[in-house]
Amino acid sequence: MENLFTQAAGVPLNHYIYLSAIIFSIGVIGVLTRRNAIVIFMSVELMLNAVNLLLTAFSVHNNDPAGQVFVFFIMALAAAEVAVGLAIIVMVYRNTKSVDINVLNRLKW
Amino acid sequence: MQAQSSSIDFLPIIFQVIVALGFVVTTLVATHFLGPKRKTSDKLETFEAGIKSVGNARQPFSIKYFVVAILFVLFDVEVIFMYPWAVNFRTLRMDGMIEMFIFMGTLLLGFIYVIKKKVLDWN
Amino acid sequence: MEQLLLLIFLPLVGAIITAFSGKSAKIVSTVFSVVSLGLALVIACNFIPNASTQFEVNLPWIADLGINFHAGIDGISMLVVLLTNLLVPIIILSSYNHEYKNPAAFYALILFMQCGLLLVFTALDAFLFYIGWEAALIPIYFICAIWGGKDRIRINMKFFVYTIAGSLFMLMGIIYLYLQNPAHNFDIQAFYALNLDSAQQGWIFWAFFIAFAIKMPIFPFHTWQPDTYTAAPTQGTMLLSGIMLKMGIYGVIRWLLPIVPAGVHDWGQVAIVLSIIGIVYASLIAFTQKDAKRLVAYSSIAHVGLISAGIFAFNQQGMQGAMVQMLSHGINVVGLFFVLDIIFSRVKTNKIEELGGIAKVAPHLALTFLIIVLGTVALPGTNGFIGEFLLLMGVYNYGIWASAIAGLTIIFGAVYMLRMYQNVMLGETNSLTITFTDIKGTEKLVLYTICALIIVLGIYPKPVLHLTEASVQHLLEQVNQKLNTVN
Amino acid sequence: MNIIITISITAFIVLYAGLFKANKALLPLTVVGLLTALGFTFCAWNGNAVHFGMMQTDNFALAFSGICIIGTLLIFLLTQNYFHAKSDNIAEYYTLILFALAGMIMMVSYKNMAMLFVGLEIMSVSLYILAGIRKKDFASNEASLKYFLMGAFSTGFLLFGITLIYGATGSFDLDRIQAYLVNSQVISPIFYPGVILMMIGLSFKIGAAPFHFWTPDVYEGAPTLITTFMSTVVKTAGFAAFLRLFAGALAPLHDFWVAPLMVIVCLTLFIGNVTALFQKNFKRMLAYSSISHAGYLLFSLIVLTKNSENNVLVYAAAYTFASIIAFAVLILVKQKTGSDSFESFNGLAKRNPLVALCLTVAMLSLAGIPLTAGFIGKYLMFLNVMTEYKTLLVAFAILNALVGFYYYFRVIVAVWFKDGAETELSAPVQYKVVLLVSVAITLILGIYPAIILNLI
Amino acid sequence: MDSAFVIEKFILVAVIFGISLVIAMYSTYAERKVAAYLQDRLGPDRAGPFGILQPLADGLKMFMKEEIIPTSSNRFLFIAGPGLALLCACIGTAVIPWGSPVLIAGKTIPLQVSDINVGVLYIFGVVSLGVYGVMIGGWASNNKYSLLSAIRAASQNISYEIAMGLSIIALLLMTNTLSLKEIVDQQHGWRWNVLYQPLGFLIFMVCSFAETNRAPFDLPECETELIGGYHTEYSSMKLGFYLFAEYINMFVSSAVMAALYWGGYNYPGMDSMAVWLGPTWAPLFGTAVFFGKICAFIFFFMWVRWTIPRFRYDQLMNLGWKGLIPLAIANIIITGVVIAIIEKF
Repeated sequence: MENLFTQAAGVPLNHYIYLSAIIFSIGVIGVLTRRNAIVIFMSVELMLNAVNLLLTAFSVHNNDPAGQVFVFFIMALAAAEVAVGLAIIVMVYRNTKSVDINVLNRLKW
Repeated sequence: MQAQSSSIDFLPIIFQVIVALGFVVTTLVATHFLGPKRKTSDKLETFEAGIKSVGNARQPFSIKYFVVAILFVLFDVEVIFMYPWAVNFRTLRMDGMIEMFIFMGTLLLGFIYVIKKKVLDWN
Repeated sequence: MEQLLLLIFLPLVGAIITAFSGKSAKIVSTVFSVVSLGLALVIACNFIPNASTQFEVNLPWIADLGINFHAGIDGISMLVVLLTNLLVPIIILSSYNHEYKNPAAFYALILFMQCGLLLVFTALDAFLFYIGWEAALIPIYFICAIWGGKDRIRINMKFFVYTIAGSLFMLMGIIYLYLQNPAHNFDIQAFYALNLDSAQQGWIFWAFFIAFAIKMPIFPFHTWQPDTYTAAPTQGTMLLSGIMLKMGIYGVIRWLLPIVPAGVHDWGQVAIVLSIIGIVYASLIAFTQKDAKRLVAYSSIAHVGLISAGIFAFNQQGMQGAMVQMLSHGINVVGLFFVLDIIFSRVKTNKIEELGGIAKVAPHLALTFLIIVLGTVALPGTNGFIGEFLLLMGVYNYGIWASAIAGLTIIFGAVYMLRMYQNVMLGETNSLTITFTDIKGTEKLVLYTICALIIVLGIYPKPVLHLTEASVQHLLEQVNQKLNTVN
Repeated sequence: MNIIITISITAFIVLYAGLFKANKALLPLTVVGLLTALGFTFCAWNGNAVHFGMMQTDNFALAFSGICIIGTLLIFLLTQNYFHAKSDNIAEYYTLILFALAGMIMMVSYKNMAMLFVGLEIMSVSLYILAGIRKKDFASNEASLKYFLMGAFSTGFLLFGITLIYGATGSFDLDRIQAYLVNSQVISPIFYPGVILMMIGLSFKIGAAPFHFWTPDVYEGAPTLITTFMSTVVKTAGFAAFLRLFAGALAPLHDFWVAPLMVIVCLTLFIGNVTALFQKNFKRMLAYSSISHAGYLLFSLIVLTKNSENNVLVYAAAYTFASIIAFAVLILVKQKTGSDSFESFNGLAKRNPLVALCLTVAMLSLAGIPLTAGFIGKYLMFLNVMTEYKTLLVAFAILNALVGFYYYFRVIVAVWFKDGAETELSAPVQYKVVLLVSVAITLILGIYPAIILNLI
Repeated sequence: MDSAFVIEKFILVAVIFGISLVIAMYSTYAERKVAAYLQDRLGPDRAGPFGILQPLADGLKMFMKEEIIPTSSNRFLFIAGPGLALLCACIGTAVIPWGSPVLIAGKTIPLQVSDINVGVLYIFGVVSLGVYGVMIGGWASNNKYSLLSAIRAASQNISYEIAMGLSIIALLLMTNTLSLKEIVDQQHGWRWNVLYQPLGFLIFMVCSFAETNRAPFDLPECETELIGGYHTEYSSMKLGFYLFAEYINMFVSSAVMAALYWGGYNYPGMDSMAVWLGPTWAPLFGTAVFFGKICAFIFFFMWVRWTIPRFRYDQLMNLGWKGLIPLAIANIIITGVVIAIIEKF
């Protein structure tokens, strides 16, 4: 019990870094391996959230609010990206009836 | 100004989540075993006002809903900038207020644009 | 100094005016080129034939990068400047029997190129030299590619990439020198004063040498040349062979030798060997050519090979020979190409076998052509003789084997040139040449001018030798002195 | 600060003008706004003001802002009838371009990495939309989606990099990061991956190999005018951002990041040039050429001297204006012939000599022929790297430049030496203005570069 | 000490959880009774006296019903939907301060699961999550009506969430804290926020109605158009979960409204009461007052439901976007300016 308590009180910074790195990597792998535009997009969001988590951790660790403010910016701009991105995906879907990026080969890679 | 919350403060919330989750799962499992099981194919079809259902329900729906969703994402996220300002309103004083009013003005410009573009007209 | 600026930029002004003069471009450009020639002669008259640099201009241009508009004329420059300004009106006049489409652009490009060439020949700032070097290239590219013959695009691309490749490496060398120069400028005197070790000199030698060798061209960098000469319009070929080729030679004399004497010392032998291989090789190839234009092109490689061998032999005779030969070769080769052009314009072929007996129907042409051919094969009494004699002497001083090979080849050259003359001009007329009309008007003017120059220079070369002597001597001393301090 | 405010306000005014159907007033309003912004840029010269610790309008920022604004202005002049035929949301396009410009100004003048991120995103998000403004056109859709996915992906890298650097230094401020690098005895191990990640993220944005693969598709698929914008002004801003970070704050760590940068540069040069050689489509060729120019631009960072930044400025200016010419001609030709292959340029010299001449100057400048701005740019790059006598690298770049000649001259060949349709190709007045202004700038910078050499 | 803390918290959680379940259960009963009274009928009266055992009977029925999962649905999401809905509803109560700390067996126990400094945000977060349950359920059913209803629910919820978020900002300008506990404590005695923020409260309340899908904003469930709404396909306890979640949400909303605007456990004269009742019973009395307020709100919810007709969808969206959002922003500006004037910035 006490163990749990102390652990909850002070998770070392390294763990945050590892966790974020893992989440970030999952996002990267998702982007690289998935073929569905929406899933790719979600993977990107995962990457951003890994960043947010880490920034917050650093911010608390350094006792500097700038990091958390940065998180706000990331969230706001990620939202803008979401808005635009989803609109683009819908636009593509309406033309192709698919969100698989494999159909995006009219222009060769 | 106000007390910093540490991770300990969130521990009880986790307790509550555990309790709620336990309740939900237990109940779901329990009803699964308690109820009678007499399945017929008619029963397992989707019910659409007694008419035979046609095609998959997961079709594209009106873009209006979609636009609302996008607008929500934008506006809701912009609102989060106001929370820190509101909490620190008395510390930031006049400067903060003017800046936030400019921010809100910009937001309003976008809002008026959206309305003018008749995005939010439902017919 | 105003005179020099005027000299350099008059053709540019001419080019701009010509570009907008429409149908009368031919006349306008002739006027400008003749005025330029006059100006060059005035400057030559005011030139005091000693080792000093005269009419010097030194204006800041891009001060932050240590680049100045620094130009001046010494004996060597004077010679090539004269050559340029002499040949350009001749070349323009020689185009009178052609009706080029879009003449304004054509003549404007020629004048523009003249400006670039004059920059090259007068620049005393390495950067300016480089700019002129490239500025001369662009117009000739367009001249050849727009008004050229068949397959011109591919051939010109090859030519262009070849030359620009060379010049980019030269640029690298220039940058290197600039960085080595504590004053951080491109001034030629500062470059002369640099003390580089032999490894540095070695690679800078190659960076420069390849650029110059491509331009001249020296074996094995010559492969662009015959194709380009053939595919280019005659005026383009004349510009290339008559003037542009001298850029390479001039570059070697002005920039390569004094800056990296140790490099020349270490690698000059290679250059000579390459030159001599070039002479032999080009002569052999020329011998087998069926197309007169290609034959002349290869003979040009042979001649240039000799010039470069004379320069790298690095003695007074060789150098002076190179000077004279630059001038003579320019005149001769222009003459040769003009004659071939006249023939081509009449009978639409330059194939040696298909021609013959032209002398009977066109005696004036035959006579002038003979004089030019004799000049080319260096018959005593023609301008070619003086140059080749001095060059062979210079090479002889360097090594007897070299001069033996080179000399033999020159004789060999006489054989194929004369054989070509014989096949083209003499013998019986055939169905193609029977209707041949003799030269007239500007053709006559140009060819007689060339012949006159050939003979005058052959009999009385003194002014040319006198013009360059002091400068050449100064150069040799300078280099030898520097070489001694390095070793 | 004034500059950004002016541009943003202009954007809003234009947006609302469009809302109230004042389509005729859009272009004049935009031009006035941009000229005002340009005026502010000049006024702020040598001011070196720091705004709230977030942005610094030093001469570096102002010079790049100036280029971006002028470039955008020229591109706006090209919009004549470009959007009108296709859509009725013209004001939105104007606004988006202006917003993108505002983002770029932030990118070139940031002092705090938050502003880098915000600027980058404002720019990118606008561009995602602009790339896809042809809603029914599949290529445009695809370009938009690809650009978006890649852009968002790269933003992730950039952010993770920023985060790690923040974790190590405890600040987003460039000066403090630099101070950290200079002062601290031991640099935190998370700093290094941060630098690499940021480099990757920014390389994506500027289209440097091996993170370039989206570039050709996006450039080809997007409407040509937007491609013009993306490959010129946007790219310039991207480089300025790159430079501000690496040549500024991270300069003390140069030894560490120069190795990966060198790999990026070499790959970029090689891939960009060699692939450009095989293109049959002019637009796509320009896309690859823009990749190769990214390589040259990064070249300046391999050796950091006090002139590195200015060199990039010169190169970017040269590249921007030459590319604007190329794209403007492309738009004209495409409107006439409906194709953007090399063949459609055949015989352009006969159809419109003026346009052909401008295009030739642009190609010469892009190829780096003396007396054009492109040469000065390349020269400065080589000079810069030569200061540490990295001759092999310069030789490599020279070989690539030679490859470049081939494909740029293919255009010249098509324009001048090939016969094509004899139909007249008339250029509207605005196009003529843009072409002549750009040509003038290209030549002036080529002949007398002293005016721009000491700007920063 | 630590284990004591954990046990204490678990007990508190269990008690609050139990209370909220009971209140939710009896809300269903109350709903029918209220409806009956308003419509002048009796309502449930068979199970136990006054039908008081009716909720238990209902619950039992739900438990014993057959569980149907349509073949064309997505099985996992079909189950997860209602589970998520209920879960989100249940965890909302964690940050609500039920009363001031109470002295029990010589130990001061705060009547709040956790006083975190982002309490308001937590509530918003949890409430927003609720829409997932609806959306997932509607989508998983693979029924056009369900899906349409779920989409409607989602757009309605998100539309009103903006106005809700904005309305609370005006309150935060005054309180300068996000901790619910502190907000409640600031309303000591009579200084309830509703007196200073009537407009804000009105907006907040309207939004609460919309968030909980209660009439007149119950479009997702309007039977005449959409059969049963997003839970058309649901049966047995999973249907129960959805219904239950709605009542718990109502309870949480009422509690939040009472806490934010109506003083929570504060009441006039509480200081003298504290002296009179002592440290154990005074807080408990406050809690009772709080529950009284909550019940009043729940009643209000029901009252409205059975009095006001349902909106049309366009009316609903217009109200949310064009009515409440500008109003909320105006409220913020007014509040800000007034505070600035009063406190002489």
